[in-house]
Amino acid sequence: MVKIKLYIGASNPPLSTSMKTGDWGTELAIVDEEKCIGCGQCVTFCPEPAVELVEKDEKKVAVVNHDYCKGCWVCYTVCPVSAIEMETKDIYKIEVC
Amino acid sequence: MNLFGPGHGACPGCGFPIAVRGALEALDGKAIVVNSTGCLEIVSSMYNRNTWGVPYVHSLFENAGAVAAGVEAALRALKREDEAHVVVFAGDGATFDIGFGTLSGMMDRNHNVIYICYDNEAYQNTGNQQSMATPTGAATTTTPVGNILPGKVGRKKDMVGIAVAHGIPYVASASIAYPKDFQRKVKRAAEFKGAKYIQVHSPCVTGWGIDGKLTVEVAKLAVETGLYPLVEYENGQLVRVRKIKERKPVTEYLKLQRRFRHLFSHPKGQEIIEELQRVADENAKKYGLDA
Amino acid sequence: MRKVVRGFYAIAYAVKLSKPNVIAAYPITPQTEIVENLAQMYANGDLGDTEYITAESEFGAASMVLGASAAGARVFTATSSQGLLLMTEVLYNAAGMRLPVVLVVANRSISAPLSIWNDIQDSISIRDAGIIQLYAENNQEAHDMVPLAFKVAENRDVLLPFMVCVDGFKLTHAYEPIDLLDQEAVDRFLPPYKPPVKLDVNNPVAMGCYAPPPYYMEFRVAMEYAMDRAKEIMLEEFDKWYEITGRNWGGHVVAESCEDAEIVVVAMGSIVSLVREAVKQLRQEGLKVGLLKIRTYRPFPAEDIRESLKNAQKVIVLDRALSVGAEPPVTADVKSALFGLDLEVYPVVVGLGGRDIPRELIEDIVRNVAEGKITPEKRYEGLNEFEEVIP
Amino acid sequence: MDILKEVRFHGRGGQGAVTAADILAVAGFKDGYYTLSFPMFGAEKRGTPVVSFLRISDEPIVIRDEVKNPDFVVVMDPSLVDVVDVLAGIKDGGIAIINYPKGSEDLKQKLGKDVEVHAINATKMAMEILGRPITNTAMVGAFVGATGIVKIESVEETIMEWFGNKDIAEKNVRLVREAYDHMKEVCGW
Repeated sequence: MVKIKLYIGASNPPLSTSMKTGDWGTELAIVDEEKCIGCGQCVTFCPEPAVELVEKDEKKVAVVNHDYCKGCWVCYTVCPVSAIEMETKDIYKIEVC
Repeated sequence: MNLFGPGHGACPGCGFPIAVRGALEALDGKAIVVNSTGCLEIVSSMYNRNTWGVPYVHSLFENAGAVAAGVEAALRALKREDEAHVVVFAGDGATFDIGFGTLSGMMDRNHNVIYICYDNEAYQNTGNQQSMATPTGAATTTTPVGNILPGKVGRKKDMVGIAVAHGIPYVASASIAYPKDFQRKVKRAAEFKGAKYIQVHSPCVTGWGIDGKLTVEVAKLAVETGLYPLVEYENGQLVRVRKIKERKPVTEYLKLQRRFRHLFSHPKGQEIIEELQRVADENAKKYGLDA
Repeated sequence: MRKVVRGFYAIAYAVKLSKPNVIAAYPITPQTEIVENLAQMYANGDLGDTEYITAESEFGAASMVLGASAAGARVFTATSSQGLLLMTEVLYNAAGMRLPVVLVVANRSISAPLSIWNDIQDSISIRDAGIIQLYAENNQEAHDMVPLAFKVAENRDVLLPFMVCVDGFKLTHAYEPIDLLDQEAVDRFLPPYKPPVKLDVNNPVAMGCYAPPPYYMEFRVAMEYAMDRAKEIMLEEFDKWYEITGRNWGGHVVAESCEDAEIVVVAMGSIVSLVREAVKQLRQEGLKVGLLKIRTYRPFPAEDIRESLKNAQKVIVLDRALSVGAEPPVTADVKSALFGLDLEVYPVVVGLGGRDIPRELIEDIVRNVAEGKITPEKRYEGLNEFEEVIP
Repeated sequence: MDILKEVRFHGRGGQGAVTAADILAVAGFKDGYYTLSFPMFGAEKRGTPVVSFLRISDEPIVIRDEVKNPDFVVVMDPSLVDVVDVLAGIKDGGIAIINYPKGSEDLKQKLGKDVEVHAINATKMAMEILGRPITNTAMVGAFVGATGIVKIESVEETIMEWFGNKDIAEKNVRLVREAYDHMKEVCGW
């Protein structure tokens, strides 16, 4: 038996990120930082949110947090410069003998 | 701290998280959220796994309008009204159907609340049962396709019109395909004192039978066909409409979704498609959608 | 200040003195005049900073006070009968969310057939919700119970809704002298509400979360523990109330003439006074009769009842509600409290839907029990003979 | 008064039968009695026959049911004697005070019951003093004149407090006093 901490009023402390959803899908969004123009469309549309703009080499690029990326393809579809590729996770790359 | 997520359990490609996050960002996180029972609640508010970065309360399926009214009244009574906007997130089932009474009461009393209905056009939380927001011809588990019936019979309820009829200061429709437009509308709503109603079209990948990668495209097509006009009312006057350059035939929207697939083979399918096209045409005429 | 007022005014006035932040209500006979009086006080500017909201339904009213309570406000609503049933889902929810909502129920029967008259079927029907229930014997007690309700409900060790049950019409519409509380006394007893948790942007929490199987049961059992704690806390508050007002309403039960009583009549609400008169009369006739008033119905004071009745031989329970298909509700509770004791319990249903309960009727019941003329089985008194026919 | 006295008032919805009972409850309280007044428990509309009740006693009042066996009956509207059994359940030795223009003898014959019945033309008095046919305060005065169970001074004081408008209050006090004097003389005490 475990001892549970019960917040009265079924109240909950804020913003748990304990549920890592990065293992949900079969694919992951990968950003081609060369092509990325840092427009932020993917950030706006990502439902998780698992994408943010990060300053790299004096330009802003999208960075995907693979702990939470569910591989939904939404960023892929909204990227105006096709800088995002959807890559099959290694575990699903089955080699056929 | 993020305002919403990550770590929630919505399906990959789900539409409403885009709206929820967009709205909270538009308000700079100055929000107390009231949420009706539904998909959003289930994916975000499990005990010990709350993914909200703003104060949040969920009570029942059908009372978000009244709970929000109560929160707002309390803030007024306690002289805390400048602390935050009271924002409701409710699905179409909670808004168009079971919670309609409390929403009407909230709008009638003109509480200072921003009510955002994320409209995925059926009870998606429980597996796609029809609501009054379900469009004509859509197959749901309670309006299934059979030898006789071609999915839902009857039209989608005009909640935007009903909200306008309540005489509240601000009413708008939006779509997750146009997040900047939606965010602007939320900001605009926040400028009015009184009840605000925003209805945001938000695809459900499982219920509609689409792939996550089609979420944005399908939502965009709903707007581009005229089936989901993006309109804005201020103090009862239609003030802004998203114009459509070349309105697309509704079939382009319908053919991408499993819930409408039968329309292309069912004996009554053609009739339904024509009916939906008529709805789109009427919308175009009523709101002057065609650019 | 002693003044002749109507019951509903005495209740509304006590609500005003308790300084709720938000009142939301929907009218229903016979509760209507309570909220009309509050609305008038609001219109006159007599309610201070209180927000008074007219709801679109009882369901909306309950939901609004729930929301306001979650936001940290002291809240009040009132209802009757169908209105209470319409609120029921929200009230269960408020209890589970541990929100100290206070409501007055002007007790009225449940439709069908439609009846606006008094019995206690409405509040009895939601006895399992996790709401504290007190039954007022008279309007003075109803008046006094309101600040008490806030004090107990808002206690950090309780945090449960509190329902003050007042017989519709019989009490609510009676015009009689009442010692109205003054603000100073109420302020001394009831400090402003400091919510232990609330909706607050500076300290965001989520309320009303859903709990999967590893947590749900603990939340429900925690309510049960809170009810248990409320039992003790209420007694302390009853004492403080006595110190401040000089009025002692007793504890969860009040046993009168029970020490040597062979027969004890158990009653709740306004008929208690009537039973007291009957007991006086029967004592004069030489019958060893006592009265047990149940004041607190939830949490159910089983130990107190057992202690009060342990010397009795026969216990008559006057039930003013049915649990159709089972024993009448108060009887069932009393019986479970007395389990194992060597005595007989007589369930007697009286006064449904405003049916008269003459004092003589109560006296006759006791005499018949004393003389062994009736058996300890469910019976209905004051009932006409009838035959069911289908038109 | 050492025992409970019970009074039933008959009027039509809107005529102030409830107010009449209430005024006497307050006046009785001023005299040091326990009092309890309440309307018929129901949903009567304007014009329908209604009743209200008053109990007055030295002891706290515990009976809250409608009065079935009144000591006194007060009837505000002459038309009621034809449509309602106004004397229903009245105790032996009970007194009925009825607004009735044709006099006590005519009334006694019509009611055909062996109880003390007093007619008073309250409508005429009200028309003369108030200019309106509102008879409830007149009947309060008549009741006190016939029974003497509360002090007329207490009633007058209550009426002055009851009405927000001083002019209306004073007119009603005059009306009460006139009905009281009249009835006192009729009853000969």
